[in-house]
Order: sequence, then structure tokens, then C-alpha cells
Amino acid sequence: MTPLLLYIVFGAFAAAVIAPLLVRWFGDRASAVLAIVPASVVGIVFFMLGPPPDGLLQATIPWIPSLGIDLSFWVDGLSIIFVLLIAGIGTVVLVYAGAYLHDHRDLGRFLTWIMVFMGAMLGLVTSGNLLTLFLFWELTSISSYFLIGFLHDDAASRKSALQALLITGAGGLSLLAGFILLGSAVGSYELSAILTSGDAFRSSEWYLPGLLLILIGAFTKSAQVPFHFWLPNAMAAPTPVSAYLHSATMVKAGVFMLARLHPVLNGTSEFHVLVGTAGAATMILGAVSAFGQRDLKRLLAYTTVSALGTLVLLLGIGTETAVQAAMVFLLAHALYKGALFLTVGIVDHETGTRDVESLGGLWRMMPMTALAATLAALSMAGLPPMLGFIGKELLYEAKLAAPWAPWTITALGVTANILTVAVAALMTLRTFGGASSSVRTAHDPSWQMWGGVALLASLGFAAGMAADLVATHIVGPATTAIRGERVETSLGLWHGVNPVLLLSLATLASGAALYALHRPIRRMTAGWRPWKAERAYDAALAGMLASARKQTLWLQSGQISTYLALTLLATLLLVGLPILAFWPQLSMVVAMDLALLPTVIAGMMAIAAFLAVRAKTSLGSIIALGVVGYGIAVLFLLYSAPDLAMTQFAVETLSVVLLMLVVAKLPEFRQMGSRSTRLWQAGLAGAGGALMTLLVLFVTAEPARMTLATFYGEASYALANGRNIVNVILVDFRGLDTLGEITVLGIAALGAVALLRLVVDKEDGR
Amino acid sequence: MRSLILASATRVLLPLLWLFSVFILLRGHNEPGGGFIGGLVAASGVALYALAFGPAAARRVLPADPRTLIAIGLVLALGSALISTLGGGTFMTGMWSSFAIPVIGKVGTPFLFDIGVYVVVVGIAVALVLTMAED
Amino acid sequence: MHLLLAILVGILYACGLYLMMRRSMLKLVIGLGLLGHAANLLIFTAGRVVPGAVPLIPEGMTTPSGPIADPVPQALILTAIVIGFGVQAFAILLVRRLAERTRTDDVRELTTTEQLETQTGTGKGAS
Amino acid sequence: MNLLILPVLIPLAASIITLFARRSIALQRSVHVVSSLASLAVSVLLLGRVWSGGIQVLEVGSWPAPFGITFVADLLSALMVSVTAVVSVAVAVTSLGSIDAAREKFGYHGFILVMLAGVNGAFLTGDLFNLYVWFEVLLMASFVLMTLGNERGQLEGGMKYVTLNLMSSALFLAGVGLLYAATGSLNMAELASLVGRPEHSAIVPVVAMMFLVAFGIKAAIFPLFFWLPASYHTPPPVIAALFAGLLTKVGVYALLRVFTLLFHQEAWLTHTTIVVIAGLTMLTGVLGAAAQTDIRRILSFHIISQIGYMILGLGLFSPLAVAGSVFYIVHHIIVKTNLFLVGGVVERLHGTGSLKSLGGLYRSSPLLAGLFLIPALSLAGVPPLSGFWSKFILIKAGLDLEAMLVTGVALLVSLLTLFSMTKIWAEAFWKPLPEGAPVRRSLTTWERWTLLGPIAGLALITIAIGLGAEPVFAAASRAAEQLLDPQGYIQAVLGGRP
Repeated sequence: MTPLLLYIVFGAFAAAVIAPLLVRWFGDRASAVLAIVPASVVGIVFFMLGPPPDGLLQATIPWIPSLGIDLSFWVDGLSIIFVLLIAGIGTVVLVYAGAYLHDHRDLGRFLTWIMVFMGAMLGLVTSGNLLTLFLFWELTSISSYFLIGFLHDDAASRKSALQALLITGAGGLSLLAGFILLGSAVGSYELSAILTSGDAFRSSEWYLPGLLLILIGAFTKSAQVPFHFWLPNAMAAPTPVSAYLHSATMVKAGVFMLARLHPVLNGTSEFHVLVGTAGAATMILGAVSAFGQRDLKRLLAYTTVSALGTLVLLLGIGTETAVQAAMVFLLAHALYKGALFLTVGIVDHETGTRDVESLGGLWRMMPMTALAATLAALSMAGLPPMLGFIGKELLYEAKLAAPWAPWTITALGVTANILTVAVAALMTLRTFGGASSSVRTAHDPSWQMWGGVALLASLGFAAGMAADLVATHIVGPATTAIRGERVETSLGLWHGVNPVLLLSLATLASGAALYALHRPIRRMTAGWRPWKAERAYDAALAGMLASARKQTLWLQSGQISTYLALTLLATLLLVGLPILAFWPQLSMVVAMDLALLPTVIAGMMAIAAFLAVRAKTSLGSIIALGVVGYGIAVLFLLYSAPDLAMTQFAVETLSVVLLMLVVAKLPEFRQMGSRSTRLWQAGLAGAGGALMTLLVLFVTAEPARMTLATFYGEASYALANGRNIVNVILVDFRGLDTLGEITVLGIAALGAVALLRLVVDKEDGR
Repeated sequence: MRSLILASATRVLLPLLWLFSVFILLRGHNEPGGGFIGGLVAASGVALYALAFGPAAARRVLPADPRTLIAIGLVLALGSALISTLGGGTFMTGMWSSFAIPVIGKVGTPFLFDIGVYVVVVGIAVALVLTMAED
Repeated sequence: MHLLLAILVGILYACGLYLMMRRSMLKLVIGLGLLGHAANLLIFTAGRVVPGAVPLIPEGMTTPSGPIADPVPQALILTAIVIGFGVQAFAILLVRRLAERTRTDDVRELTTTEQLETQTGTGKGAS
Repeated sequence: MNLLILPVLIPLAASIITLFARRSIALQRSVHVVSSLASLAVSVLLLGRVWSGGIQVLEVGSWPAPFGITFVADLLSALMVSVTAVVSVAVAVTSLGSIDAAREKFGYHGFILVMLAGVNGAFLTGDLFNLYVWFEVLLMASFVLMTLGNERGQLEGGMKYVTLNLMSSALFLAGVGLLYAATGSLNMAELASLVGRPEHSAIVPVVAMMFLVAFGIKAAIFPLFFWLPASYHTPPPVIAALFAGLLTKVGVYALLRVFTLLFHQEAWLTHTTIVVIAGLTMLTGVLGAAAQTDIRRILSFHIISQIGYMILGLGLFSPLAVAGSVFYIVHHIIVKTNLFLVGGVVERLHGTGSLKSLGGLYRSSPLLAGLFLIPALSLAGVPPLSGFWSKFILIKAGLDLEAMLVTGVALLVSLLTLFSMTKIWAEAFWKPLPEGAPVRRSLTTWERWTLLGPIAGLALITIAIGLGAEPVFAAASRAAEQLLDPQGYIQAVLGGRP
């Protein structure tokens, strides 16, 4: 089975690589050719893997065993339901995209990225190792960046792409940290170990931080409040992308992860409260926001936010019924939302607008599309016999039976659903029904486009009719996988008259009423968005950029003197730190054993150094520097270092000559800067000098260890044939230093020649 | 600048300085001195010559371009270090003649190394001075 | 003498550092020169200064006749002096060339490579 | 055993050859390329030797340690030398298509080679003063390369580069002198066995901090990094690429070496300080990048922020963390060099690296766009590229040690890195070419091969490190083990001697 598994994951990646070639060969039809890949995945899952009631397929490819990271895969009922959605809707979207992006010059790149995205999603839902999962998780973020920004000539597209990437990227990093904590607590990143170690993790001290970090990851991806705003903005993408990423796949990744890790995370009040609250808030805010939208895509986007909230809420409730409801609703939502997004694409494509206010009466011009879209909308509104109806029934059942705050949850759920019903009506009735708009030329597009809508919508219908098959083959295994125990599932349209049915009827009636009154209400709430989290994002970004600028202007001012001062200050602090810490153990010998000649020389040198500072002319400071240099030469001579003295003398002479030659060609000094600057710089420099004095005194406190000197004294003549020990060290014992030294000299001279002679014309240099 | 006295003095001084520089180089292994000081002394002769007769003339006094001198010096130094490896020995191991020469003592690769230093230093000092003078 | 020399080292460092922070390029170079002297003197002093103990082996002997000054710091300083000279020479010429190009000795005017663009970033991807 | 000296000797000898071949640029070029390949072969051989035979030692001049200068290759050194060789080959090839004849005439190839000799010498030496010498060799060569061409920006940037690096050298030199005065040794292995003595217990941490500052300036840590953003965008891109990849890493290498081998007794002080500095370095670097609007200047600031990651591992000081540092260095040298090379191609095409004047490269140069994405996403730590594993290991190490704050900073910085990379992408590649921007030229076939070839090669290595992270991680782990076991190093160098 392993090859099949690997095909499911890597087939799409392989196809991504050849996508541009296919476009070159087949033109627009390349997308249909590529659709073979996801279609075959659906086929494999249906016919070859078969329904895995408790079934589980695993494959592991060793990757970085020393870090406990393997490329491992794990296919159970939960994976299957997602694989079917990703590959199934993927097939439809690919076929659709070929017609939608007909003759687009970047079709090849589009197909590459969408195939990468598909592969990433398939990999994500079949991962058997947290790090494998994370790898694909990040890949979905990255590939969606390129898909959302596909129309990149437009600044708004680029902005939305970045926003989506930053939000999901931040979530990704949080998730990574969470995974590492989880992995450390359990001792493995393998799902097989993780899923059975729920108790160990929940009782560890890392549970709460781990849970929070993982939830942030899931919530950003699945557009939960307050991270939801990137999703409506991501509608800047071409419609096939929206249909794919934002109905069935990318935004469901967070839901998938919550489901996947349900056995580990679920079961504590922290989990219920955090997940439940986020889900409920998202559900209601999304629905409210949706109702006020004019742009059909944004309208759908907000209902998606609401639906994601519902799913998260259900997983937060965490009971068997809730999980089951989540799976049915997941399926129903993906089918109708995919269909409706594609419908909006058709409307946009044919009429050039997505503004619900300026559309109407399209059913006459595009009957096939209208029919299919209405079918999808029925599922969205939760009317029987659609799958959406079953989903809604189960949803209410779960909410009513929630272990905490059932009435609040149910009330919120009903409100959200009423709004959803109204939005579904708004979408279809305002667009396709009613009087014709100004649009005259629209007509049904090619079958590749409306066929997809029809297929998805009818699947929603068929699934409702054959609910039992769906229950045993898809929902049951998925629920089993999430619960970690075998769950028998049966679904049906009719459960008799019960509170749930009554709630459903009430929802429909209120929804219809709301639709009837939608014009005044929408006028009132137009543009009203209850939660302005996007402002926080904008403010954070702007604040980051402003502080970056401020910091750079201050630290990287371009002033050498500032750089030197900061460097010196850092040195004082860093070296001062251990001096303070170890002060009691640091000793120094302070002896006043002054010899006359050296004292005089040292005094002269000190005076010369001050004169160098105070000198008003270049010449004066050079002479002062020379005096210091010659003074050192004399000190060397006085203290048994004739070689040093000679060298210092010669080098000083040459340096002074060079400086003199150069000075003739330099402008004279100008003013010296303000008095206060001079003062603190002098203070800093003085502290630097004092530090060095201290250091010398510290190291000379102990008697010297003369091992090397003793050896050289004994070996210099005997082994190296030289009587001048210093010279022997230079050319023999440590000859390598000297080799480096003359290399430095050589480069310096050659560099000096280049400095003075080489002239590169700016243009020529490019 | 180019006085007659300086010119004639330089003609005498240059060979003397060069001779002296070689002396300093040769005695370096046993007495204070060595390739570095020797090289500087030799270079100061060239600098003096440049002062007296101009940089172009000073260039002609040298056996080669200063940059070539640097290269030759480096080859000598590196070569002396490599001699020991020819016989499979360790890099930079000193190899010595079995006899001694007056003033210098035994001749060995470290001595050759010091000559390399000498040549490099002549090259760089002359290059610096002449480049500045010609600028 | 250690104390006196240590103080001298400190003075040389202080003067060098102060000069480097001035606005003149030439002073910067002079400061670098002082800093080099200070570092050499520091090694020399820290290596314990001894008068009358030149590390030479007298003619006819195979080891030094008495205690010698530690030759290691001397060798290090010799290398450091020479390297310092090379670096110093290059820095001097760099300053000379730079002054020629910019027609100033004032380091405050050397900011053309580090100016930020006036507008606050194009980073939102929206521009 | 002379193998150890070859990574220094080959480029040094090659640079001398180019000195003799001043008239023939063609010969200089071939010497450059051939010697780079030879260095690569030798380095890989050395790496293999160290991998199978443990720490390798060469006593230069046959003088026994600690009396002569010892070359030591442990796994870290061998890895550094090998990665250096890889990028030097890429740079050699790129030079062929991008460096102007005037610079070549004045010794460009020789300077590059001698700088590589210095870099390798610094990686391989086991002697503290000798390390200073190699630092000066590479520094002097880098001074010349930085200013080679005498453009005004080069001279200005060069002045700051030279000044601040000389500060570092002065401190380093003083530190060596002080350490010798205190302990009487320069041999790192012997020093390692001496610094633990009680009479040195107070002075050693003090001197350690001097080394932290001296190497910190070279590594461009906070707040000592100013020279880097001041200068790295001024020389020709290929020079900047080599600098960006290698030079700061020599500083990081030196920090890793001395703070594992010598200065680890008072880790509560020294290594905690390093962790704090690491966090600040990451943050200031990435914020600095966010304020920039020029490709190379953005990339320059990112070097700083990533240096923060590398020293974070050192500061955390667990086996995993140090392995993370080593992994990060290897990854970063390859990726950063590559990004600068890509930046160079962009500058060549449009005559500018300013994002304001760039655009449309996704359409006009799709290949370049793809080649940019690989290192850019790797830098941002996107799996499965090399940068992800570097980041992952460090984050895991941080969480294991419960260093929550700095780990959080590391995560945040990785997000901001992604932000910067997408900024370059959105502005230079996605955005349409602005009106009035300089006209785009195209690459000649020669340029196409010499400029894009190395970029593609380095990108492949990035992918390979990502997909085949196991061997690299294994090497990094073993390198970290060796680093954290000074006894092994001491034993290898001094044998049974004290």
C-alpha cells in the first residue's frame, strides 16, 4: 500500500513540476490534464483503499532519525474524509480554472502553485509525524501566499497575500513551538505515540502552554476571531483559488489539526473553554459580518468564517455527537461553499461585477448556473433533503446536549444559522432572481465551469439522500478516528418531531423573515464590522516599521564617532561586569619602584600623547605621535628588547614619513564638536584607558609562568642554531606568524597601490 | 630638493646602506637584527635615491618591480617552509647544513625564510614610498 | 615600574580612543596609531619588564648565561608592530584617498552610504 | 599530516602566482578557479579524515605543542573549511562574469585568494596569537577588497569598516597579551588546561569578555555591528557575497572556539551574557532590515540577525544548542552568499538594488525568481529547506532549557525574516516595473552561465541540506560533542603531556 500512499501525497508535487510544460503542450486544457492527478486520488481512496472503518495505513521513510523526525504517513478515517474533499474539489477546481483563466499568460505558474498547494494539503492530512505535518502546514501557507498574490500587478493582492502569510506564518511558528513542547512531553513526534499519550500530556506542566501555542496555530489558519480578517481580504485571489483554499482546504487545516490532536488535547476545561469560546465568537461574528457585505465573494468569505467557527465550536464541545456533527457539517459545507464560490466566479466572469446590489435576474441568461447554485444554496440554508439539513440537525443536537452552557451555545448557533439562511437566500434570489439588472450580455459559461458547480451541488443532494452510506463509509470512520474509539454512526433525514426539528423550522422561518427585511437592515448595518482586529494588525505592522526606522536612525546613524562610542561603551560594560563580579578575587601589586630614565621617558610620552590630542595642526599631532613611538622604542631598549627597539624605531620613522607625505594633501582640521560631546567622549575614553591600566595590573599580580621562555632558552641554539632567541622564535618556532605577517604587509602595499592608482568608472564597474 | 650634494652623497650611500642591510639580515639569527630591519634599511636607501633622483630613477635602481619583489620574497619564505615537505617531513621544519659559515653560522631553511622576509619588506617599503612619491 | 607603565598604557589608550572619536579623519588615523602603540606597550608591560636581561645566548654557550626577559611577548610585539604598520599605512592612504574624493576631513560628512529613504518603508507590499 | 596546512597553503600559493601573472588576467582567473577547486578537494578530504580519524593535529615546524604553532582540525574546523571552499568556488566562477578588468588588473583574484588563506588559517590554527595573525591576513585582504575600485561609497564604507575592525584587532591583541601574561601560554589546548586553575579563576572571565567584544565586533553582534551595514552594500556584489558568507562567521567561529574550549568555567556570567546579546542581536538586526529599502542593505542587516541565532546556540550551551549553532553556520554561509549573488544579478540587470526602482522580475526573469526563492525561503526558515532545521534545532534547544523569552524572540525574528524576504519578493519580483525606472538590460550567455550557475549550485546545496539534514545534523552534533569536551581537544594536541 505504501506506493499508493506516496502517490497520494507526492503525485501532486510531481505534477506541479511539469505543469508549465503541460501548459506549453496543451494550452488551457493543461488544467484538465492535471485534474487526472486528484481524480485518480479520489479513485484510489474509493476503490483501492476501501472504507477503513478502523483501518489505518502507515508508511514511514526515515529522515532525521537523530532528531526523531521521520517522513511518516498515517491514513485513517479522518484523513480519508479530508483527502476526498481536497482531491475531489481539487479536480473540479482544476477543470474550472482552465476555463476561468482562459489564455491567462501566467496559467502555468498558477497551475504549479495550485498543485503544490494540493500536495501540501494532501500531505498535511495524511501526516503521521508532527514535524511532517508541520512541514506540509508551512507549505500550505507559502503556496497560498503565491496563490492569493497571483494577480500581483495589483497592490491590494500583494498586500492581502502578505497579510495571509504573516498571520498564518505567525500561527505556524506558534504551532512549531507547541509541537516541540508536545513532542518533548511525550518523547516522540510520531502520531502513533502521541495519540495514545493524551493523559501523559494533559497532566504534564507543558499542557497549557503547549495547548495555547497549538491553538494559536489552528486558529490563525482557520480564521478564528481575532485572526479571521485575513480570509475576507484573501478574496483578492482569482476565484478558483478562493473556492479551493477558502471553502474546502486551507482554512480547514486548522480544523483538521484540532480533530487530529483531539484525543490528546480534548478533555480538559481549558480546552473546552478556549476552543468553544473562540468557535462561538467566530461563528456569530462571521455570520453577522456576512450579512452586511455587498461583494459576493466577501459575503461568502464571512459565511466561511462563521462555518469555521461552528466547526471549531463543535470540536470544542467535544462530545461524540458534536464530533459527528462536525464531520457531517464539514462535508456539507465544503460541497456547498465550493459550489457557491465557483458560482460567484462565473457571475464575475460573465458580468464583470460581484456587487450584489447591481446584480439580478441572471437566471434567464444563465439557467444552468442558476439551477446548480440554487441547489447549493438549499444545502447552505439547511433545507431537506440536502446534506446541509442533516448537518444542521446534528449540529443543533450537539449544541443542545453540550456539557456546558447548552442554551447559550444553542441560542448563538440558531442566530448564526438564521443569518446563514438569509445570506443563502440573498445570494441566490438577489443574483439570479428578481428583475434583470443592467447586465445584458451574460450567458452560461462553458460546461467546465458550470459543470463543477452542478457536480458539487448535486453531491450535496445525493449525500443527503444516501445519508446512511455517507455515515458508514465516511463520517463514521472519521468520527472513530477523532474519538479514538469505535463510533457507530447512522444518519437520516427524518428523526420525527423533536426539539431539533422545531428549532430547524424556527430557523428557516426567521431566516426567511430576515431576508424579507434585508434591504433596510443591510442599509443600517452596511460596512458595520463588529470586530476590528485588522486594525490591530495594521497598527502592529506600522508600529514595527516605525520602531525599526527609529532604531536604525539612532543606532546606524552613519557617524563613526557614535559607532566608536557605542563600541567603547559596550566594552566597558561587558568587561566591567566580571570585574565587578570577581572584584574580591582580583588582586594587584602596586609598587612604586621607579627608575629615573624610564620614568622620564614615560612622562614625555604621556605629555606627547596629550599634545597629540590638543594639537591644533596636523603636523603637530603627527610629531606628537612620533614622539610616543620613539619613546616606546627607548623603553624597549631599556627593558631588554633591542630587536623591538630597532624595529619600532624604523617603523615609526617610516610611518611618520608616510603621514607627512599624506598630510600635505589633506585639508586642515576644522572645528571640534560641541563642548558637551567632547566632555562625555573624554569621559568614555578615560574610562577605557583606566580599564586597560587595571587589566595590566591584574595580570601582573601573579608571578609569570616562564615555561615557554625556558624551553626557548634551552632549544634556541641547541635545536634551532640561533643565539638571538627572539629572531629564532620569529623565523622558526613561530615562523608561521611571520609568514602571515609578511603576507599582511604584502597585501597592504599592493592594496595601497590599488588605492592610489586604480580608477573604476562607476558605469564600467557594473 | 635635488641638490648636488644629496645626489653625490646618495650615490655613495646607496651601496653602503644595501651592504649594511645585508649585514643586519645576516647577523639577525644570532644578534639583534634580522630580515625585517634589514629590509627597511635597504628600502630607506631606495627612498633616499628617490628623493635625490626622482621616483622613476629609483624604480630603475631596483632589480625588479616592487610588486614582483614582494612576490619573490613570499616565494622564498613559502619555499623555505616547503623544503622539508619534499622529503615527506612536516611543513616548516628547519633543515640545516652540517657546516658553519663565519658570521652567519649554520645555514638552514629558517635563514632562507628570513631572506624572504627581507625581500618582501624591501618590496613593500619601496612600493609604499614610490607610490606616494609618484602620486 | 609596572604601575607607571600600566598608567602610561591607560593614558595612551585614553588619548587614542578620544582622538578616534573626533571629527577629523587625520585625528582618527593618529588615534589608531596611538591605539597600536598602547596595545604593544600593554603586551610588553603585561609580559613583565626586566632591565638588563636581553634574550640572547652569548657566543660559546648553548643556553643564556642568566635569567632572561621573556622572549615570547617580544616576538609577539614584533609581529604586531609590523602588522600594525601595514594596516596603519593602508589606513593612512585610505584617508588620503577619501579626503580627495569627498574634499573634507570631517567624518561627520561620511553618511552618504547609510541614509534611509525618506518614506517609511515600502514594506507593506502595498506600494 | 601536512594535509592540515593545505587549505591555507593552496590559496596562499595561488595568490602569489597571480602576483607574478600581473599581465595575464586570463591566467589569474584560471589560477583562481583551479585553486578553489583544489581547496575544495583538500577540504573534503580533510573533513573525511577528521570524521573517521578524530581530531587531526599538525605541529608546524615539528616543534611540539605548546612550543611551536599547532594546527588543529576538529569537526567544526573541518566543516568550516569545507563550506568555505564551497562558497569560494561559487565566488570564483561568479567573478569570471562580473568583475571588471580594472579591478582584476590591480590584483582582485590574488586578494580574494589570500583572504581565503586567512580565513582557513583562522579556522585551523590551534594557537591564539596565530589566530590573531590569520585574522589580520583576512582583514587586510578584506580592507583592500572593500575599497578596491575607489568608488566613493566604497571608500566611505571602507573607512568605517577599517576603523571598527581595527578596534577589534586592538582588543584581540590586548586580550592575547593579557592572557599570555596571566597564564604563560598561547597554545589553545594548553590554555584550556590552564584556565581552570584557581589562581586564574577571576582574571579569566575578565579576559573572556575582552574576547567577546573583539570577536563580537567581527561577528557583528549587538551593539558592535555598525561596520557591517555601513559597508556591505558598497563593494561589487560578488565581493560582498563572499564577505557576507564568510567574514562574520570567522568571528562566530572564534567565539564558539574560545567560549567552549577556554571560557566556560563561569558560564553563568559569560554564557548568560551571550544569550542576552543573542536576543538583542536577532531583534536589532531584523528591525534594521525592516527599515531598509535596498536589497543588499536588507540582506546585510539580516546577517546580523542571524548571527544572533548562531551565538544563541553558544549561549544556551547544551549539546543540542551548540549543534544548532554549527548547523546554522553551515546553512547560513551557503544561503547568505547565494542571496547576495542573486542581489548582484538583480543589480546587474537593473543597475540598482533599490526596491523603489525595481519590479517585474517574476515575469522578466522567472529563473532568477525561482533561484531567489530557494535561499530566501530557507533564510526565513521554511521547511524543508536548510534554514528550517537550523531554526528548529535552536528552538527545540531553547524550549528544552526553558529559555522561553529568547526562544520567543527567535520565533518572532523568524517571522520578521519572512516579512523581509517577501518584501524583496513583492517589490522586486511581483510589483510591475515602476515608470521611469532604469531600463533593464539582459545577460550575455557568458554572464548567464557564470552568474546563474553558482547561484543554482548553491540553491541545490540548500535543498540538499534540507532534505538530507541527517548527515549534516550528525556532523553538527559530533562537532558540538567535541566542542563541549575540551579534554578531547587537549588530549589530541598535547597527548599525554600536561
